[in-house]
Amino acid sequence: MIPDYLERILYLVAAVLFITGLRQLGSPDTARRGNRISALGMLLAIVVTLLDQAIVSYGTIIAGIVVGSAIGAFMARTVKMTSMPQMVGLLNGVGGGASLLVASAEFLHSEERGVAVTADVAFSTQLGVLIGAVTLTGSIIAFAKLQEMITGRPITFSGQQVFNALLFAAIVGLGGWLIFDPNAPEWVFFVFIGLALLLGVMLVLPIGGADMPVVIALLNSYSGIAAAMTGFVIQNEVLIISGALVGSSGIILSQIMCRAMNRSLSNVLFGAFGSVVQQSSKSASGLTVNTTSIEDAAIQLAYAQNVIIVPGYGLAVAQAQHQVRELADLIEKRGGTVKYAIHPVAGRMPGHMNVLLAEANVPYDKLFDMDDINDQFERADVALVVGANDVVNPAARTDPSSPIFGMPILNADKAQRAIVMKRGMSAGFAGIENELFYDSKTQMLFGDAKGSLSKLVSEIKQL
Amino acid sequence: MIPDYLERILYLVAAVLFITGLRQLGSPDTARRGNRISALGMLLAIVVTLLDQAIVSYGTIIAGIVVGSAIGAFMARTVKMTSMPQMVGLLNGVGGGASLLVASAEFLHSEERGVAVTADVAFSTQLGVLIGAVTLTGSIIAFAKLQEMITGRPITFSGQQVFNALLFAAIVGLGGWLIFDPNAPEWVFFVFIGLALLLGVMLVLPIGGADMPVVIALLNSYSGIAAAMTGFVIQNEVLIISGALVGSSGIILSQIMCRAMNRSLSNVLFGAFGSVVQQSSKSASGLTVNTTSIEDAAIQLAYAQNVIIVPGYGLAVAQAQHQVRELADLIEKRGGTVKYAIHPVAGRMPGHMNVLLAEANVPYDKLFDMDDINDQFERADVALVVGANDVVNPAARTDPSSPIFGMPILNADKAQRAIVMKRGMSAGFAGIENELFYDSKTQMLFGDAKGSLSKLVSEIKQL
Amino acid sequence: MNEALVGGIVVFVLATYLGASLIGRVPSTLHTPLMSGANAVSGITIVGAMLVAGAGFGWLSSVLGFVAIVFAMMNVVGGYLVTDRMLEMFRKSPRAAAADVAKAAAGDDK
Amino acid sequence: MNEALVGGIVVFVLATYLGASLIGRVPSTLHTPLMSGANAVSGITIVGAMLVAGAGFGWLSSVLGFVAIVFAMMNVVGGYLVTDRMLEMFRKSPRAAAADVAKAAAGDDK
Ligand SMILES: NC(=O)c1ccc[n+]([C@@H]2O[C@H](COP(=O)([O-])OP(=O)(O)OC[C@H]3O[C@@H](n4cnc5c(N)ncnc54)[C@H](OP(=O)(O)O)[C@@H]3O)[C@@H](O)[C@H]2O)c1
Ligand SMILES: NC(=O)c1ccc[n+]([C@@H]2O[C@H](COP(=O)([O-])OP(=O)(O)OC[C@H]3O[C@@H](n4cnc5c(N)ncnc54)[C@H](OP(=O)(O)O)[C@@H]3O)[C@@H](O)[C@H]2O)c1
Repeated sequence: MIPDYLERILYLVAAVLFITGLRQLGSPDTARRGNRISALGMLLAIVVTLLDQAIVSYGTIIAGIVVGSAIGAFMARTVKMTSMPQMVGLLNGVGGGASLLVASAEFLHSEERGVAVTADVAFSTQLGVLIGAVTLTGSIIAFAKLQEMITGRPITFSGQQVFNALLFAAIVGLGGWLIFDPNAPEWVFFVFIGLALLLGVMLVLPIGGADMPVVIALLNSYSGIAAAMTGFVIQNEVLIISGALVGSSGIILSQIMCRAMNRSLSNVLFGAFGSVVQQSSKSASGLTVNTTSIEDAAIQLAYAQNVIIVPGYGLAVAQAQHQVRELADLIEKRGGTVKYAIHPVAGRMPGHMNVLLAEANVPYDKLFDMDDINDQFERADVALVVGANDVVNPAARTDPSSPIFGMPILNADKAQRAIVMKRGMSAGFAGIENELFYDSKTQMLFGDAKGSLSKLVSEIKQL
Repeated sequence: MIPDYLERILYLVAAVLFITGLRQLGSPDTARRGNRISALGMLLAIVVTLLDQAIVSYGTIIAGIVVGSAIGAFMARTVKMTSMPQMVGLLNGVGGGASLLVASAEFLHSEERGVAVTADVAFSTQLGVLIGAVTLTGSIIAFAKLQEMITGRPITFSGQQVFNALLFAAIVGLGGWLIFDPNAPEWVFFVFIGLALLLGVMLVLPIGGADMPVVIALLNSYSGIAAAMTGFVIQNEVLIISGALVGSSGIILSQIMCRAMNRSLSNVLFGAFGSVVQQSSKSASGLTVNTTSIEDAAIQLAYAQNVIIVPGYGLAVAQAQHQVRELADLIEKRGGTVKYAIHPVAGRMPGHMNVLLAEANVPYDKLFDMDDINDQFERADVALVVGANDVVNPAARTDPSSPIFGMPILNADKAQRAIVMKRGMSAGFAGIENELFYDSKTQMLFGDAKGSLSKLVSEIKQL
Repeated sequence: MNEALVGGIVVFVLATYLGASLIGRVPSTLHTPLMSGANAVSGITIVGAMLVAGAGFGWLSSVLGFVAIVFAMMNVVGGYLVTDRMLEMFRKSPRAAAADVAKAAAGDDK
Repeated sequence: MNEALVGGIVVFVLATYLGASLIGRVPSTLHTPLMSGANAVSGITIVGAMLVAGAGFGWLSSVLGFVAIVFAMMNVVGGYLVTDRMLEMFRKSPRAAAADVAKAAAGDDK
């Protein structure tokens, strides 16, 4: 109902809104506005499509939009902040699923009519199907791992690599058949889809749960490429542009995320294969730790002038964000100052600590980025390490053989004294020993972080 | 002779080479490689065009390429490093001229054949002609100003703004006529070109010579847009893409250049109009300067441990780069250390001081960027200011009413002692007083920089 | 290769480079919202889903199209809302904003 | 509006955004070479000049085309050579290069 050229121009406007939105999403001041600009672009694209001349029946469309929006809105409203990564993974998966369905529908429709498609359309179709399917099942596995519905550990079995290679070969073979033989029997297509879905599962299974944020960013990039391929199939520019945008920005983002953890993308994806289980180069034999009691720690904190709290993954596990805030308030009421030192990869997703502490209404201006606070540790009376481990491991600075060597860390070891709260002597995500715990200035306060913090609070109140 | 689709793909490859090249040009490590990658893209584009089916006669083309390349290569090889900006301006001008000619030829050719062009082609044609013409004459004026063939001062006359407005209105009117009336008489077109050429002159005349680098960056952006418009006329994608790339990156670059001088683009372009001549807020009345003699300065420099040399525009005027190096060598031979502090906008073009000192073979690792050296002035025995003025003016830090307030400056005033070499008490580019000269720690050494430096050298040699 | 395909490739390549250059130095706090915001954009496949579902291609296409619309719409609506919720948590404090201004004034041209 | 024009506009808009995002934080020493390198790219109008000069449109087009080729070729060859000469002067010293490496190692992810 609108002329073709106008439709293309309006789609271009939508694409420009996506571009502007994504750019603004990258900087803190404009991020929220950027997201809204991008949403506006999507709204425009949907409205323009509704006016497309090819659309003859609106019933299905409206119904689908209403149902999908309702489910999406419900999920977004009810999800817990700390479950964001799996939520994004799930949404990404259904997005890939949509591309899979669109490409399949196009394929089946042209089969039905018996028209022979050209090789390039067939190629885009099969690529769209393949990538869409991998995104769908891969994201579902990522979701399940993060939600702890299946184990977070890498799942490997002997012969896995051979199996994957065969699987991949079969997919390439069937895909080629479908592309070059327009008369290929229909079962080939369905087997192709089935194998593609299986591939998605196989690719994500051997990756550890903690790496899932990176995997999701990568799958996000895939779902963009799938959308772009669908765009080639139905010859729609806005799909191609937006899909390509997401495809490349997603890859860059997953690389940035890897770099923040001081790892490479291929190490994340394939690290589980053939990894000689890294022997931590420093072993703890012969060293002893100093432990402390609630009473003792309470006194130190109560009379400290400068306290820096270093939260880590353990804080999230213990869900002790409210207790930590209570303790900080108490110290401040007694005249001390409390700051939070946020490491970029503390926790299991970027921004994990920010989200967690924001949930407990910790004022945003008490949270300090690593670079802003690292110089201040020397002047801190106490560094209170709550469930953090790798992000305060001095081996990153000193031991070139350590797997985390080179990762910038928080200088908790430079503080006058460090109190470390954890349950036992288990290692953190990187699976290595931490010298900080054996340092003479360090005192270990063993126990679940939530429990210890509550006890500290009541102890200090009695002082 | 190559199929259409292959031509477009190869053009796309050329465009990708431009993109990669421009990106790499922005960072010091890869800049040179980037330039070569970009040149490779251009070569590819030219070769592909030679293979275009529309081309039937090669004689003119080969002749043109040979002549143009020879002139270009000769100019590039012989130009003096310090004349780079005007050289770039001139090259940019002829590029705009080429776009003007191509668009004109297309227009005249379709006139000749009597075919009616559609409004959009006519629009692109006239826009290409207009922007190409403005680029051509604007760049020539910029060249003349930098080469000091005409005065570097803003040239204004009363009624100039009215004249420009009328000129612009006439151009819009004639352009509209040409676009909407395919039977417009031919003289309209030629008058249109003439007025466009005049507009280029009028736009650049009122801009001061020192702002020419920014103007050239902006005209460079224009010539990109002109090329893109030509691309719309002859329906050639590589012209559109590359033109648009240059068009937008040029504007961004000129904004960055303005920001480094703490000014706005519109202030550069239109600042000469209606500017109440800025009264420097601090006047020098009642203050006196300390002067020093060659002998005295020589002794101070000879026995200094840490000397920081601050070169400025006066060094370029005096062409004293070799003398400055000789002096530095001498001080180093006597056991002192010498560093050069390079302000980003010292001189009259970005990188002016680097080019100048490189010409005298000053080792690159003695040149320090502002941020790297500013902390070291406090420890310097002598800051030797050679023909610099605005870039060491403390008013930028302290006096909010100063036109350069907010511009980061070199902390020459923090050194133990400052020796300032200039010819008299005239102001620098910004036209304002400089408190540094009246500072009790500052000693003025009046005279042409080249002369003073030579005398210092021979004096020190005798010590 | 036909016209439209080549045109599509040109656009695809340009958009790919553009996407890559959009993501520069992103503070790590924004990684998750950025990921989720980009994810919402990939829901653009809704356009394809609508065209398949509404074109009157028969019941099979309608069914597949309907499911595709539901999926894509979940992705779009859920994605944008989740991103917005996250960003709400990352409001800038006045302190940080002031620091940024100071940095910018100190000359951000290197 | 015809197909080709719309296609051209799409490509123009994408390339414009791409160009703007290519130029990020450029050290001021590189402003002049970057300007001059971009200037050389704008010599792409050589393609148009060749098409006009070589298409056998008659003497007027040939003459205009010839001059346009000369101009554009000056821009191209001169532009790239001048840029290269400038950059040759800005060779990185080992010291500066080392400093960069150190900076990168210290975590360039902010
Ligand atoms: N942020 C991201 O995006 C991201 C993504 C993937 C991977 N990573 C990786 O994750 C790691 C994050 O470092 P981190 O220092 O935050 O965490 P970490 O190194 O994984 O250590 C967490 C520590 O918390 C302790 N803990 C667990 N549950 C606890 C509880 N209920 N109460 C008290 N303590 C508890 C554990 O010791 P006990 O069992 O002895 O108590 C463990 O040592 C880095 O290696 C990073 O590379 C981060
Ligand atoms: N770099 C760029 O890209 C660029 C572009 C446009 C504008 N600008 C502006 O240019 C200015 C550059 O600052 P600057 O400190 O380098 O220079 P400046 O402020 O322009 O001062 C140059 C000084 O050199 C002295 N001088 C001139 N000839 C001399 C000679 N032969 N021997 C000794 N001294 C001589 C002059 O004083 P006497 O006459 O008393 O000797 C003058 O005060 C800034 O305001 C900047 O914004 C820079």
